[in-house]
Amino acid sequence: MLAPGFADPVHDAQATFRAVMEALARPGLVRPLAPGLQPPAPLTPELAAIALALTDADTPVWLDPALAEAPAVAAYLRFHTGAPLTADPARAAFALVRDPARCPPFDRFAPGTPAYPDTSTTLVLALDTITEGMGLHLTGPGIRGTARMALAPLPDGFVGQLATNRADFPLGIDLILTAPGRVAGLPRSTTVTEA
Amino acid sequence: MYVAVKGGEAAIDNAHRLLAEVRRGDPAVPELSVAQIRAQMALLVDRVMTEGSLHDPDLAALALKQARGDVVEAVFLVRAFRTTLPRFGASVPVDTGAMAVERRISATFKDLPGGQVLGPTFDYTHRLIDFALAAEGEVEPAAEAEPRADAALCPRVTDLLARDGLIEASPMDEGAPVGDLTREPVDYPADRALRLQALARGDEGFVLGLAYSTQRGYGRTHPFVGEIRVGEVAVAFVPEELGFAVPLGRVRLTECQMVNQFKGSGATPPQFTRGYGLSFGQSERKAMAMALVDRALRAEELGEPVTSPAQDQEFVLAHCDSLQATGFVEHLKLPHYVDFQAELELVRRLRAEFEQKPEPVEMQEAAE
Amino acid sequence: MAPDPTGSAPDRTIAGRQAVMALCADADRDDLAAALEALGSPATQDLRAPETGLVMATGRIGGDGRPFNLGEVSVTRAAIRLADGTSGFAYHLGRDRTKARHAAILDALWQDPARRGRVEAALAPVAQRAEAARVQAARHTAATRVDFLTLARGED
Amino acid sequence: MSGTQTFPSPRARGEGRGDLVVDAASPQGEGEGGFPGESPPVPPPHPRLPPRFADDEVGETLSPQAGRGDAQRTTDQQSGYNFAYLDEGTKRMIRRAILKGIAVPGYQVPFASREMPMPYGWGTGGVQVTAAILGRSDVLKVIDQGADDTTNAVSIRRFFAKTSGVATTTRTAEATVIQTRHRIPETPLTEGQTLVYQVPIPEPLRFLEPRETETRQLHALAEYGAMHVKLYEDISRHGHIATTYAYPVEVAGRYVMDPSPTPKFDNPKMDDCPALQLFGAGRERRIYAVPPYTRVRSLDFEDHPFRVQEFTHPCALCGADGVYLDEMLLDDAGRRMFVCSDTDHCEGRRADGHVGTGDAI
Repeated sequence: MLAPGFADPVHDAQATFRAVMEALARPGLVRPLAPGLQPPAPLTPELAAIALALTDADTPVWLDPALAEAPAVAAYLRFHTGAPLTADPARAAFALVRDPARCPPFDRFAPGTPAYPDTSTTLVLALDTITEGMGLHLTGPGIRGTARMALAPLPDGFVGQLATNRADFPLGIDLILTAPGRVAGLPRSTTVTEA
Repeated sequence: MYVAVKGGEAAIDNAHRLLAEVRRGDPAVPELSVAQIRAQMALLVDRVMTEGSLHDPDLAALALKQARGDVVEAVFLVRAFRTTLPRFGASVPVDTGAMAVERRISATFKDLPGGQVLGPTFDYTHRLIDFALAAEGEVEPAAEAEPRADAALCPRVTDLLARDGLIEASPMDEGAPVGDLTREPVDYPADRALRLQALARGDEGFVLGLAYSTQRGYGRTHPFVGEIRVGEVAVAFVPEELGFAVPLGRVRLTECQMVNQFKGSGATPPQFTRGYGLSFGQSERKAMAMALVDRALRAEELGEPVTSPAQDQEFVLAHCDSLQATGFVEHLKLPHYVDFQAELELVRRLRAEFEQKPEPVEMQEAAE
Repeated sequence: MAPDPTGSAPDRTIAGRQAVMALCADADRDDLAAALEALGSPATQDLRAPETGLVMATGRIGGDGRPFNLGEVSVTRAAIRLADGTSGFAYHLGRDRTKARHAAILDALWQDPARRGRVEAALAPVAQRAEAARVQAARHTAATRVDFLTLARGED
Repeated sequence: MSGTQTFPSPRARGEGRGDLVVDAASPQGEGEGGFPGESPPVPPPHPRLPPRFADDEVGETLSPQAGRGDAQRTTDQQSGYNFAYLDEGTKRMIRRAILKGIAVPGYQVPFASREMPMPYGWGTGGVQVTAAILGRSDVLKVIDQGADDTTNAVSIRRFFAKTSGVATTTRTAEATVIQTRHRIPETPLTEGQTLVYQVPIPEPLRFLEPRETETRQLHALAEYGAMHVKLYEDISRHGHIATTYAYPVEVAGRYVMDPSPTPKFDNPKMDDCPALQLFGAGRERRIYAVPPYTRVRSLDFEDHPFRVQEFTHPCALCGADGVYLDEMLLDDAGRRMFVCSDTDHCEGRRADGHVGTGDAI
C-alpha cells in the first residue's frame, strides 16, 4: 500500500522549502522540519519531505544503496514526485543519502560548469544528530563571524572533501543535512575546519 | 500645509472604471459581440492566436474586445491566460501534407499537381476603399466549380524537389526531445526547433522587418516561394490513459516553404536550401517572414558569414517577443524618480564644479 | 478517417473509435445532445471532472523533418463511466465542457458492439452535414483554381 | 469626489467590481482618494506642519487602524487561483533556482520565467520569487521608489492579496517578506526578513557587452577588467564615476553583480546585511541572491573611493537627514520640497514626534 504524501501539498511543500532556504542561507543554523510523513523505510520523513518539496520530472534523483535496495522507496518517490531515478551520481540533480557514513566521494557527483555552476548536484544527507554550538567551525557567506555544528555519522575525510569542494568555488556540490525533525545546510560557499 | 496621503489605490480603481466606460463607447452604438470579432475580424484573431501562442479563436476574439483592438494587449491577455492552464501533453506532429487546402500557390512552378489555388485572398484586389461595405448588405454567394481529379492530392513542392535530390533534406527526426522555450531558459546557440517556436510566437512587425532586411543585402538568401498553403489540418494527441492518437479537431494553419540559395561543396553537389514558416490561421505574411528569418538564422549552420542582424541568433531571439518588448519599453512610464534624483544630484554637482574651474574639465591631463 | 477494413480486429476497433471521436470533435454541442437523446441519454458518472487545458501543437521542420513546438491549442477533456462500468473519453479543441462530456458518453456507448450500430445511426445526420460542408468548401476552393492546361480529351 | 463623505466599507466597494478584492493595503478607506477637497495647494508663507492628528479629517483617514499599516488579515484568498498564483511545478523550479543562487552568492541562475498577468519589466521576476517563497504566516510589504502607495506597489500588493490572502503591511519592521523596486528601506533589516528586489537588467556587464554568450564567459573566468576600465573612463571624463544607480558590486569576493537600479546611496546597506536578499529578473529569466552577513563591496579605486550622494536639505515632513529624498516640484517658479522617499520611515519618525520645517526651498 503506497504511503500518502504531504497532507497539504501546497503549504507543506512551502514550509519545507522555507526551512531548507533558511538553512542554506545561514549555514550552521539548525531549523525545525516536522513534515508529518510516514514514508516507507529506510526513507526518513525528512528526506521524503525534501524530495516531495523540491524534485519532479525535471530533476533526476540518485538514491544511495541503502535506499536503492528498498523497491517501496522508489515506488513512493516516483508516484509522489514523478522524478526520474538515475543510477549515475554525475547526472543527479539531487542525491538522497540514507547512510552518510558510506556516502560516495563528492567528486562522483556533478560539480556544475564554470558558466553554469548552478547545475551541480544537491546532496541530502540523513544524519543521526546535528548539534549547534560545537564540533566543526564554519565561516563564509550567511555566517556572522563563525558558527559551530556537530554532525554524526559522517563519511571519512568529510572535512577534507569539503575543503576541496570549497577550493573549486564557484563549482561544487551543496549539502542539505537532516536529522530527526531538523534540517541544516552546507552550501559550497562555506569554509569548514576541524578546529 | 502639506500632509502625506495615499492616493494610489483610489486612482487605480477610478482609472479602471473609466477604461471600462471608454471601452464600451457610445451606448447608442450596438455593443460589439465576440462572435462578430471572431467571424468578421478573422485575420486579426489569427494574429492574436499566433503571437499569443494559443489557438482558441473565441478566446482571442474576447481578448481583442477587452483590449479595445490593441493586438499586443490582446496577445498579453491570451499569454497570461495560457499560464493558468495545465498542459495535457504534446500533439502528434501535424501533417501539413494532408492539409485540406483552401489556398495553395507556388512561385517556382507554373503548374503542379493540385494546381495554383488562390482561395480567399486580398492578392490582385485593387486596394480601393469599398464604400459599399460601409452599408450592411448581402454578400454575393461565392462561385463554385467541380474540383479536378487531382484537387485532393497536393504534394509539397519541396517534396517534389527532394525526390530529385535538388533540395537539402529536412533535419531527421531521431526521436530526441523537443526543446520548449516556455519550459527551459533559452541558451545560445539555440536549436532550430527553439528558433522556430520563438519566431512563430514573435511579433509579426519585428519578424517582417528582419525578413525584409535579408532581401536588401543584410544577409541575402536568394529566396523563392516554393509554396504557401492555407487550410485545415487534423490535430491528434496520445493521452497516457488511452495509448492511441485521439483526434482533437481541425486547426487552420498557414505553411510557407522557402527555397533558397543552393549550397554545395567539393564532396556534395549543390542543393537548394530551405527556410520554413508555420503559423495559426491565415497568417501568410507571418509565415513568409518566418521562413526568411529561419533561413537567415541558419547562416552559421551552413557556413555562411554572420554579418547582419537577421542572421544573429541572440539579436533575433532576445528581441522578437512582443510581450518582452512592450513590457520593457512601456516600463519606462513607471516611476523612476529615485534614479532620476541620483542623476540630478550628480549633474548638479558636475555643473557646480564646472563653474568653479576656469578651463574646461577635458583639458585636464587624464591618466591615459 | 474511415476505418481501414484490412487492419487487424483491434486496429479496426481503434480506427473505428477514432473516426467517431473525430466526428464528435468536429460536430457542435447540439448535434451531440440530439444524438444522445436519440440513444436514451444513459445515466453516467464522471470518472474525472471535465477540465480545460492545453496541448502543445507541434509541426515538423520543413514540413517533413523533426518536430518543433508551434504553439498550444486549448483542449477540453472529459472522462465518464456508464452504469455497466464502460469508461468513455473525449478530448476536444476549445473550452466546451458540456460538449466534451456528451462525446465521452457517445465514446463509451460506441465501445459496446451491440450498441455500435445505433450510435453510428444517431450520428449519421452529423456525418452527412460534415461531409456536405466539406464538399461545399472544396467546390468554392476549386472555383479559385488557376487553369493553365486542359487535357485535350475533354477531361475537365 | 467630495472630500468629506464617509468612506464606503471596502467590502461593499469591492463586491461591486466582481473580481476586484480590496486588499489590506487600503484598510477601511486609507487610500480612498485622499482629500480632494483639501486646502488649496498654495501653502501659507510659513506653514506650520499640523501635529500628527490634529485635523479630524486627517485623523479619520489616518487613524491608526487605517493608518500606519498594521498587519491586516485580508479576505481569504480568491477561489480559483493556486496559492500565490503559480502552479506547484513552477514554484519548485523557482525554489531550486533560489537555493542554487544562495549557494553561489552573486551568480545569475537561469530559470524558465513564466508569463504573469502583469507586463514584463513591471516586476514579474520579483513577483515570481515572492510567490515561490510566500507562506500563509508571512507578512508582505511591497514598495516602489521607497513608497507603499505608488501605483505599481499597490497593484502588486493587490495581486498577492487576491491570490494568496497573506497579511500585508506598510511597516518595514512588521514585514517578513519585502518586495521592492529601486530602493532598500531606511529601517535596518533583521534576520527574520527576506528582501526581494525587482530587477530589469540582471547583467552588470550588459551595457559593455550585449551578448549573453560573452558575459556568461566573463563571469565564468571572473574577467571584470572591462567594468573597471569603464568606471575609470568616467573619472577621466567627468572627474567622478558617473554611475549613480545600479552601481556594480562584488559579492563575497567573487561575482560582480548588479544590485538592480537602486541608487548607489543604498549600496552600503547590502553589505553584511542580517536579512537574506533575493533578486528576480522575469523578462531576462535570472534569479540571484546575497546571503545574510555577506561581503558586498561597491567597485571603486584607491584614488577614487566609493562615495554616496548627499542631500543638502533634511526631509521637509520629518526633518530626517542621511536618508534618500524625493524632490517635489511645487510650482513653475522653481519652488521645490524634499521629502523622504521611504514613506514608512518618514511616517514612523513623524509618529514619534519628529517634525520637519514643512517649507519649500
